Amino acid sequence: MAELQFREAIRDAIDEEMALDDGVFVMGEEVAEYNGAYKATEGLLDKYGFRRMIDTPISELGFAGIGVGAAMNGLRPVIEFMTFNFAVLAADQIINHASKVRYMLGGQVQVPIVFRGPNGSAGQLGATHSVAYDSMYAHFPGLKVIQPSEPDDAKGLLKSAIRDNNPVIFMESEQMYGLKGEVSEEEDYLIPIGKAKIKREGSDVTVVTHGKMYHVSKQAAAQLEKEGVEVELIDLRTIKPLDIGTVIESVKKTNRCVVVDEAHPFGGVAAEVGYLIHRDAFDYLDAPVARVTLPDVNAPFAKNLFDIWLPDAKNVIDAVNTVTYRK
Amino acid sequence: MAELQFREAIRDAIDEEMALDDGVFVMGEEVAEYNGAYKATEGLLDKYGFRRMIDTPISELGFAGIGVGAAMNGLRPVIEFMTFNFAVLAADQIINHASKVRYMLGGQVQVPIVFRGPNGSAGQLGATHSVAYDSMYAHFPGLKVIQPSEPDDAKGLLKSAIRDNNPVIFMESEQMYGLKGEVSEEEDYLIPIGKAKIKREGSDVTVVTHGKMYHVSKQAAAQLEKEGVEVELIDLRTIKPLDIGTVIESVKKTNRCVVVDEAHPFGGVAAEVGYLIHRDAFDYLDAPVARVTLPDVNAPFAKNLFDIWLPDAKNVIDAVNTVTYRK
Amino acid sequence: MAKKQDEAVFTPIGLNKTNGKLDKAVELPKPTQKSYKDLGLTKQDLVDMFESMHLQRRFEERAMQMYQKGKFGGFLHLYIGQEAISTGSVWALNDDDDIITAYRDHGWGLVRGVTPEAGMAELYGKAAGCSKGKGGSMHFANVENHFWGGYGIVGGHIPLGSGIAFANKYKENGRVTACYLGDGAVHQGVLHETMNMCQLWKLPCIFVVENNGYAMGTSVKRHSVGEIVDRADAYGMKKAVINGMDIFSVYEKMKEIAEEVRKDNLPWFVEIRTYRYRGHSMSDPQKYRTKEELEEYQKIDPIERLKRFILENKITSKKKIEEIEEGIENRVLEAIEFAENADAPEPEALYEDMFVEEDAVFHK
Amino acid sequence: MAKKQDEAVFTPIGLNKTNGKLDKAVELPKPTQKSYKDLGLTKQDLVDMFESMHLQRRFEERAMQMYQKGKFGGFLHLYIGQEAISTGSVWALNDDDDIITAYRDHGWGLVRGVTPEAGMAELYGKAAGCSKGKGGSMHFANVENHFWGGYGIVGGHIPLGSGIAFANKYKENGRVTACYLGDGAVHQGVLHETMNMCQLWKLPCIFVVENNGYAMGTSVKRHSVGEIVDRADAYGMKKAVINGMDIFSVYEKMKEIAEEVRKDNLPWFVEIRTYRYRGHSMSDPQKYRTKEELEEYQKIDPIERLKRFILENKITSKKKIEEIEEGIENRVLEAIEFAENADAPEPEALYEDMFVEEDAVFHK
Ligand SMILES: Cc1ncc(C[n+]2csc(CCOP(=O)(O)OP(=O)(O)O)c2C)c(N)n1
Ligand SMILES: Cc1ncc(C[n+]2csc(CCOP(=O)(O)OP(=O)(O)O)c2C)c(N)n1
Ligand SMILES: [Mg+2]
Ligand SMILES: [Mg+2]
Repeated sequence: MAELQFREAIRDAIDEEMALDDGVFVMGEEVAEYNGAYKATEGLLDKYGFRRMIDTPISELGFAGIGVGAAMNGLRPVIEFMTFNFAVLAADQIINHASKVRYMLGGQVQVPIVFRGPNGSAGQLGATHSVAYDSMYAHFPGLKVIQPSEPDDAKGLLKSAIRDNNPVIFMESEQMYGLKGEVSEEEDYLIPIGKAKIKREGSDVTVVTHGKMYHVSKQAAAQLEKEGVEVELIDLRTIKPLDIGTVIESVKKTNRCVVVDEAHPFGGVAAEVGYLIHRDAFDYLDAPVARVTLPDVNAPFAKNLFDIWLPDAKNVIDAVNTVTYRK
Repeated sequence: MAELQFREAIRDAIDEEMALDDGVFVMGEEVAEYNGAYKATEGLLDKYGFRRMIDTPISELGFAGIGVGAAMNGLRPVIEFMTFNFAVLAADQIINHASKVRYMLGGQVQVPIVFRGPNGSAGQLGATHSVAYDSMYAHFPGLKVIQPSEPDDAKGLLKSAIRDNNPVIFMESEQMYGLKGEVSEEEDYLIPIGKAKIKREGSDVTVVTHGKMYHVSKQAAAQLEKEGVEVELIDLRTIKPLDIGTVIESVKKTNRCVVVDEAHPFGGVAAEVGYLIHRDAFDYLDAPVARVTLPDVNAPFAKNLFDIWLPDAKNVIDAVNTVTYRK
Repeated sequence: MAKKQDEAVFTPIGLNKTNGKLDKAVELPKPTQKSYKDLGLTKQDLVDMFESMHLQRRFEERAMQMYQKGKFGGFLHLYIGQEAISTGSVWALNDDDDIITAYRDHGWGLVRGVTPEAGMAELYGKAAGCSKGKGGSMHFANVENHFWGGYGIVGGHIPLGSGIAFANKYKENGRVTACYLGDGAVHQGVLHETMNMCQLWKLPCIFVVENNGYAMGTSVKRHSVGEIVDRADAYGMKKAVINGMDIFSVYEKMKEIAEEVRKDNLPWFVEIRTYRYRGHSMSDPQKYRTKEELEEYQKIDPIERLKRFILENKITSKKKIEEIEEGIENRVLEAIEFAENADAPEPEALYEDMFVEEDAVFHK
Repeated sequence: MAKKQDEAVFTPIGLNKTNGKLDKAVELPKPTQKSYKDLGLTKQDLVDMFESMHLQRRFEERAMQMYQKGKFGGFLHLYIGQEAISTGSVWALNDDDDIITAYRDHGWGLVRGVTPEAGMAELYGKAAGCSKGKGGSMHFANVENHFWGGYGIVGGHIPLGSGIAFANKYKENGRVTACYLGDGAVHQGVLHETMNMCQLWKLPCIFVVENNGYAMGTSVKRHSVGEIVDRADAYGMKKAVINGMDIFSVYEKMKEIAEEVRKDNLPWFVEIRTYRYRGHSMSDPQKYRTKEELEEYQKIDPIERLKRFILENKITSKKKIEEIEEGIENRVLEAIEFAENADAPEPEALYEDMFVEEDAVFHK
């Protein structure tokens, strides 16, 4: 195991896949000469040159579409969005093209493309730079959606994503790029897409989460442990396909569940997971599933408002207290 | 009461609001000289002229944004998208601008705009012309989302939407434009946004639905009535703000619920409503809430596949049978 | 409410409100003066071109009849009147040059190897369709033959075309991509984004606007300012305007351009002027144009024009032409019969072609 | 893996890989030769302009210090070096002409009536901020004074600007809208869509590109083909290039253009060339440009240039200038003190300004 930053794990995954397959290339704003707005592609220009590391103009729709076309024609693009907030401009290429073209041409093409970049909030960046888009993409058929929480998962899942023959949305977090963690040194380390991971076993309550909220939930679990509550902590890692099986199994054991999600409530991952648990483990539940999400308001700039806005460990603990009828 | 087609109800609502307020204008592809791709704006050019009825180029992002800017500067635009599938190109203006600008400027502006047009599928139009986007817009704070099922609601709600000082998404259906129904002739007929409507009372099971799926559900309810099952049928009418109160009250009475939604399952309206019922009426439920949605695949063209793909009355009846443990 | 006399006007006023006094939708440039031999075409080429164009025409005329009889559903956008563009282009390009277009795609499919049977079956939504009945009229494709298909989101396929060109340059395989779009699609922002990148990155891509006078019911002059071809000037891109009612002109210029692109990797922006004979789709009452305008273009119909040329110049006999016409007639009728009798997709096909893996998991 | 010698290159190669041998980021056109009097400016105007520019500069220099001390969070994009554009434009436009810009907006706020206190409080996220602390650095606004704010989605405000112009024409109120955008924003498709509509519909809108040489770490030559101002040619739009380091040039041309737009409602596309002294935001190591390049522009700093002009031409005394400088220094320090001591928004503010109604319902 090597200790790596999240951004290094991302970089290594891309690097390894580029070394293995000449068809893999990286395209996006500031990815090459600037080494990535968040340095996730540092050193790759030096190593792979201008053919495979491509700085784009600020034309999200255009370069996303060029990526889809290149994927149809045999390449394996890794498209970086500086953040997924800007990918909204490219939504037509992701939702109407990448996810549909294979189907509507009756399987004549495949679209092995990865769209990656940070998702969700990153401190006081205001309303237009703070939104989590994972559930939006998960809503539409034809896309796989991944959002890991730790460097090891990031590496193994990104390598799988690049090697996948379907369009994959791979989401990171500005605030996690510096996060360090042990990363497997196994050669060609691949983690299968679509498998949740039980990060902590516990018998009292299941907490389901992913991405940055994993760390918030982990903090809450540590605090709850001190109070004698054993949390079973599940990191979904992949949102689509959703590994609801692992969640249901856990809930059948704990009979209580909280879903923690850095998105707005309406139709977010917490809604979907919450609904499915009720549907599939109805008779096992001792309390309705609680969700911890953002409120239904835009991201405010002011620090004090932002801190209220973003879910924290206390919100998770409160929710656990509710479903366990502790307080 | 007058019997009107859905499209006539839409037209009348716009007409009345244009007559009342010189700031109301209509902009979109083919809205003026062509009288609307689906004739929802028929006759309005003759009545209001070229200043207020504006044909646009095929530039969804651009004209949506021009609408938002015009709304900020004191007008009340009614922006028609030929379908909401094409509005994906305008998502940045809807999600990043219309819904956020008031908040991020600390209330210095208001954005009284309506984005309207057909949503969801309309027969064999293929993968890129068949998607329901109501839950996607409902996910993001700052937007109101309406999707009526009958001409009367269409008129009363569209008038309210145009008069609302906030951005409103108003969704229709190509397949419903010809639908006839009684429409109130009350002067200045307004239906408040955010109120569901109980369309049929019943004690055995609650069926929650909206838009085109209301008609499918109604058919199912008629069939079930023959079989002795009394459905309480709720048309949400407005998706956001969601009138979950009316739903919860009904479920507390019937103890069983099916949500019928013309969207894909992950994080759709059915997921949200399903989750909320479990959360808020957990102790009243005799069975988990079932949902009837599209499968998680793109719209196919072939008629036989399309017919399997789109929810029908039989799917609703099956779901009712499941939650009532009838079969 | 009375209109003010001097009220502001935004969109230019169209036919309905100007008593039919409107500029012509499109002005055709002069056709080429070169002889077919100078263009490097053989007699057989001309006959083959005629056959191809005639097939496209009859295929669609018959498809229209079947549609009107309710034999199949969905949209049906006819290419009738524009066949010189598909045919001239395909003859000008190499067989492995890549082509992509919008939803008005039947002609493109047929000229790039979609058989009438596979095409008609696609319209009917049958498993034997060129896209397995999954796409329908808007999504004909024959990827094996480098026809990447028709796309229904106006402008959506523009960056796909450039992405195909990108991959060709990346692989240095010498293939040229021709990306066809409508005059209406010119106003999608993605064209601007893509043209800047194409020119800056030197992608071997030809953007071809099939300016047929209208985007649905809106004439070019009402949706577009200036001349479409001048969009090229913003990027210093090479440009050309071509008479799309004359197949020789299309062939000549597209061939020149493709060869130049193959050499220097610099993109082109080409406007081919033509005319859409039929309504936008089958439900269009066409009140936005005059009969006279339509007739003017029908007088210079590209298929009739080539046929006349062939006969006048004795390229082949009248009899041979009649044989071809009859052959096509039969072929199309057979295609209809084929499509009618072909099997609908199996129900399982609903879940096929979503993902590459056969054991893909679907959310329930 | 070794790179091939002749491998395909897409994006033009930048500084790092060319041993610093790069074209200059932007070439400045000649400044105006007219005297300030010929331009219709008074001595007091010049002094006021200097005061405004100096305030913008010092406000940002101090804000930077506070940011580095960790006094507030978020992004901080500095306008330093570009102040002649905001100031010259505002002097050229009527007070009720509308202005909208991107996130590099502090200067624009200050010159359009955001007080240093309200501006600094906004940076600090305080309730007394010009946007109530809800927007922060990227979303300064003073709508009362027709400054519609700064926007963070690159290019997103372009159609907003045209929409404001649309409403002005609709209301026939004679107001002109000036929409400022960066060189990087030029490549968002929405510019193309909006320019076509603006020209076709004759909207009283001036698109002004503040070409400061870079979009983040990418020089103009690496993200844009040809000359930016030529984007106008695609639509036959009137165009101009202005020296943005000289306030007289900005004033002269923007005034001329605004008056023309007011008369004929025809839009303009203007490129004002300038230079961004600081990094893109506070975290930018700036390896993509040379110190020499920066210094070259600092030598022709627009504020120093005006100050020198004022002193050399005895527009006012050195003493008066020093008084102004000192006054501004104090004003900015007071603004900082104000911001530090100002109240954070009440927690309830989280739910305010989402909807116009105070009793709006939120989804839970
Ligand atoms: C993004 C988008 N907006 C609107 C439509 C609806 N629509 C389909 S075709 C069309 C007109 C296109 O005209 P043009 O590009 O000139 O092509 P033509 O039909 O003349 O071949 C419109 C508006 C669409 N399919 N996609
Ligand atoms: C749609 C979008 N894409 C990317 C970004 C990230 N981003 C912020 S500023 C910027 C560069 C903009 O450069 P330019 O338009 O020249 O303005 P300048 O910073 O020079 O004032 C980028 C890429 C963004 N905010 N929005
Ligand atoms: Mg056309
Ligand atoms: Mg710049």
